Amino acid sequence: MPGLEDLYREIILDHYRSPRNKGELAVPPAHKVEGFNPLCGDEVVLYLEVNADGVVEDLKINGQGCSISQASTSMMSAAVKGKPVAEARKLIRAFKALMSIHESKLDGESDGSDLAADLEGVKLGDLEALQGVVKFPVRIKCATLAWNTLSQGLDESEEPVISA
Amino acid sequence: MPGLEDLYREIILDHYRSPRNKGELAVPPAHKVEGFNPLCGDEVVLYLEVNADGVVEDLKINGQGCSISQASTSMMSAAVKGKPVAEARKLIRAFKALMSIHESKLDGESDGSDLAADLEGVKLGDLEALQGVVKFPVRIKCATLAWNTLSQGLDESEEPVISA
Amino acid sequence: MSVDVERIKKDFPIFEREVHGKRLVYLDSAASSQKPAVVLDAMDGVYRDHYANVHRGVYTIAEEATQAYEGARAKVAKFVGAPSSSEIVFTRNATESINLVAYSWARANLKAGDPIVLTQLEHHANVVPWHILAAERGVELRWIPLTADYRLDLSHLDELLDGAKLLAFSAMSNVLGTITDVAPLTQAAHAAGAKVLVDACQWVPHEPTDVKEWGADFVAFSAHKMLGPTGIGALWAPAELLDAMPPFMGGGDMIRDVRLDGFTPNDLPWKFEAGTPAFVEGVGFGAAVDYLEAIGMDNVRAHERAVTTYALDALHDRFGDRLTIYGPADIDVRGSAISFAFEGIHAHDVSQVLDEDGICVRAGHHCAKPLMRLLGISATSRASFYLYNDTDDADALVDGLTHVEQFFAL
Amino acid sequence: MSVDVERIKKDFPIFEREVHGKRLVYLDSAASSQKPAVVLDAMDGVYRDHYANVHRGVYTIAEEATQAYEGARAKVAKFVGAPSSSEIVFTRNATESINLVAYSWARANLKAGDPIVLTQLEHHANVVPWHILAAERGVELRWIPLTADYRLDLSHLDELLDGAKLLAFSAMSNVLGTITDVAPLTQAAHAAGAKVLVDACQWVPHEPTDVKEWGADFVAFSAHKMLGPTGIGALWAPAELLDAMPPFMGGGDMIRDVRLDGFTPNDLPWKFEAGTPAFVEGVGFGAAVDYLEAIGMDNVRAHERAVTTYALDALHDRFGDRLTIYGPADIDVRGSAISFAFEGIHAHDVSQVLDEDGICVRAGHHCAKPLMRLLGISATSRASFYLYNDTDDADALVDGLTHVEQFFAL
Ligand SMILES: Cc1ncc(COP(=O)(O)O)c(C=O)c1O
Ligand SMILES: Cc1ncc(COP(=O)(O)O)c(C=O)c1O
Repeated sequence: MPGLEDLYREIILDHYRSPRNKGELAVPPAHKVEGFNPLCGDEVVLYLEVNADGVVEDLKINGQGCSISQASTSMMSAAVKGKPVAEARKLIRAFKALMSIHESKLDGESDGSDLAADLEGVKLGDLEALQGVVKFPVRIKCATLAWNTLSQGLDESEEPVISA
Repeated sequence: MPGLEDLYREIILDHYRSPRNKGELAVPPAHKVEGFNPLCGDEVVLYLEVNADGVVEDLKINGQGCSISQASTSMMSAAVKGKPVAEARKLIRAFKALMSIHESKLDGESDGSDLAADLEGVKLGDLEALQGVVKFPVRIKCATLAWNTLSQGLDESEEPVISA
Repeated sequence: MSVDVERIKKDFPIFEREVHGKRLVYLDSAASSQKPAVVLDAMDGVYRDHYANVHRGVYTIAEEATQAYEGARAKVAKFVGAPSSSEIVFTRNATESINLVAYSWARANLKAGDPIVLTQLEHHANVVPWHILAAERGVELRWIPLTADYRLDLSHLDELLDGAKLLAFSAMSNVLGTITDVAPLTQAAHAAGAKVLVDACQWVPHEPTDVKEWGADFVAFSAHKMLGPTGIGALWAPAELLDAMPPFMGGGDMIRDVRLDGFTPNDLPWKFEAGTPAFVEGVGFGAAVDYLEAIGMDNVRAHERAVTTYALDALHDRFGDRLTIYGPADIDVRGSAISFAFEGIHAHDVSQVLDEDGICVRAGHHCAKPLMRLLGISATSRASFYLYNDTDDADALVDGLTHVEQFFAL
Repeated sequence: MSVDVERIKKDFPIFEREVHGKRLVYLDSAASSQKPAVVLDAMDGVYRDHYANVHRGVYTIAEEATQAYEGARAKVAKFVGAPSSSEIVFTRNATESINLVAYSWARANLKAGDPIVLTQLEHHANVVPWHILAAERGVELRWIPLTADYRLDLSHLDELLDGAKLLAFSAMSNVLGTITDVAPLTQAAHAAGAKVLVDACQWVPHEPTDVKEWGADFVAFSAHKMLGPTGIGALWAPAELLDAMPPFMGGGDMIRDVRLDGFTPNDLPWKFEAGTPAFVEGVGFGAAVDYLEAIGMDNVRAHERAVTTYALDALHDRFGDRLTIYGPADIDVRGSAISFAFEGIHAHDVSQVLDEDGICVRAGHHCAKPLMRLLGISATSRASFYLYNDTDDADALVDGLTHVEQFFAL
């Protein structure tokens, strides 16, 4: 029986109370992307600035939601800021692998072996504190929201810009 | 526990095997009307000739269906042919009262006291043999099909004719 | 007679279970209610002893199943004051009831530019079907706003209703608890020439209902919120209106005749029930209505008001302004759903910590995102009380919330 | 392993009951099947121990209910060979599954004059939704005729498919038992540029199913015909197709976001499940699939073929030409539904007299009036066999029919 302390590690509550990189960036040059959790209404807003070298030069976060979704957003921002897009994508895959080993079991679709490969050789650091979320399946979507939104934002940032 | 002999009285089987007034009439002057039981596919076709004096001068029956629906149609035709429309309508009400005391209880809508009034003073004769049907609720619609169709036919016969 | 909660709890098997070693404090009946054993036994009884497809069978068990189903329809009709059971269309849930109106009545009667008036406190069930219609047909959606005390702001009702073809609103908000006064709203809408749809999903389980007294045109509700099973809801509408509407879904049971070149629909209410109906659920719905009637809806209402008043007071006494309550303070205009929020502690986290104490409350937007946006929040916690809840449950909630505050204290 | 009917009957509580003092001989599974206790217990278990509304709750029992429901979806997906459980949309029944395709896919993709190809043996569920669409949109309905031995007459298939947008047909006729060969029909339709909908309502309960092998675009089926509860059915379609379709009904659970000015739909499969789903029924559906898989669908099929062959022979031996059987004689192209008629004794009367012997057979048009008209009859009797029937049941039928003949003899 998992306890609350598995879910609410100290580092998570710290990010929740003092989110890193909170704020906005001018759009453009930054790209703004929003993510919703349809089930609970959690909202993540990301401002992404990817420079010509393909590096996430700046990143600000906003939104509202539970401790898990907001802490995950904050931790994501700290982990991704200043990193090349390719590395950010690796992190996304690794983090989702961490979370989805459980989810995919629920779906009965995979035994998680592909996922293990995604995790290999990626240093998650503080992010591993979110692993306890896996024991609370409903909260997994809280933790992954920021990462799905980031993934969408990176895709959109890389699309050719069509001026209105 | 009602038995089959309650349902299949000899007179019913007789009408089923040798339906009275089977056939067709030329349309016009006759009016043709069809009735369906949506649940089982029973079909009643009536040809009605109501004369200027408001009398059902001629009536032929056709269709296909179970012994109850076909016997009821045959018995109806014998009872109604040659009768004034007003009397036919009284018979319809009386017959439906006989059947629907049970049906309305199912619906929880009436205690059947109005229905008793409809039955009063009307001689059903042979038609009373159909009373056993009431103990087999699914079959009630078989018995009433001919009468509902007659009712519709009389309504339509009395409407002003619009020539095409 | 007052409601004897201790005895009632014994009728509901789920209260024998524990969560995390604690007794179950179920405060989420606004999402879905628990079921008494009589409802489960009624359904089990059909499956074990009288099961066969309905309406089309001549043999004994088919007839038994049909009578059980149609008998249940008559019970539900009586429970809400419908003049005839042919006016009760069984659907999957209140959501389908509303969609039925949108697909059948509205598509046959509304054209581009026709206004539909909704309120800002509607559940998504009474918003999205109209969005879909608006996208398809270009009808115009108008919104009745709210007052500062979480009630409908009717100060511009006449303008909103001007030219409107439909007024659709909830009789009781699942978020705020707000009761909207159906009869006068209905009169105003009718005077303006609009039809009226009442989303009675939160009302019918908790208050005596008389659809004729309301005078509305469509009333939607769900069995699962009123002690009945999942998988069945109802739409009431007067027979003349249902008769004039085209069918919604096509298939078996809703037809009188089918030819290669067309079909003729069946009589009411079957015209709107395509395919094998959820007839075992229908029987459960009937049993739920029997159970509620035995207790008496006046008693249910009185009991809920007492417990809700107690809970509101206890929350205020313990937490004061640290806890915001979203909904009317006046017990006479609210039901038993209490939405609340702590500053700085998200609803999800509140619910998670309460769960450790065996307490079930809902957290989120409660399928009312337009309302949440209006309130400027993304989520609330919601405790909702029903006939099986008592002041002990309210006390447990208040104590649980103290644990929440302690857990998230800096 | 062969099917041990004696043991299986013990799993189904209804076989403990008698009708008119006779053992129950249930031969109406094509209308709806009986339920094993494990299915009833699975549902009862949710209601008694794990009941709360799904998808939106953070607390323990809500999570348990959600996992049970979504776990059941995964089982159903696996049972029919769906690559992902997100491709299984739960509906009320097969009828709603087909209507969903008609309302969502067809209305978004078809225009006046577009041909839809059906067959003359379709159930009303696969006829009336297209009639409704034809009346609304002016699509053209074309009909594949039947051969003298009750099979699809494909001699003009290419012409019929020319320009067609959809081919919709039953994998197994509920009246004739006829099996239609899905994969080649699907290939022909795809080659002509048409999508394919398979009404698999009679197939999935009786034969191993692999939707990918079929290659069809939509597959519809109902739980209640395959040992599951009423109130739930399924639509399978590939994710890309479902993704491209607009939502059908609007409401809670099917949205990602709702604003005053519009909404964004949810992910698959929930995009098509508006409102509180029949999730307890979902769990029952999952348990039914578990039960069937434990026995093995190959075994179910083999058993049914054996019993059906026995019954066909016994009927022929006893009644010869006095009894007309409507359906293929070849056991390899037919399922276990046997439609028959005596000259001069109506199907209703047959069923009524059989009921006295405890024998349940269906009588009527079996929701296939176009087919009945084609056959030139208004009703048949239909005996249908399932895994819990054996040759004793077939013998009982034959003896019962002798009583029928005697009763109506002049
Ligand atoms: C071939 C066929 N299609 C569709 C249906 C409709 O199934 P349901 O009533 O469960 O929607 C049936 C069942 O009667 C059937 O036999
Ligand atoms: C006010 C209101 N309307 C509609 C609904 C939808 O009910 P269902 O999900 O049973 O269709 C609900 C329940 O969540 C509700 O509270």
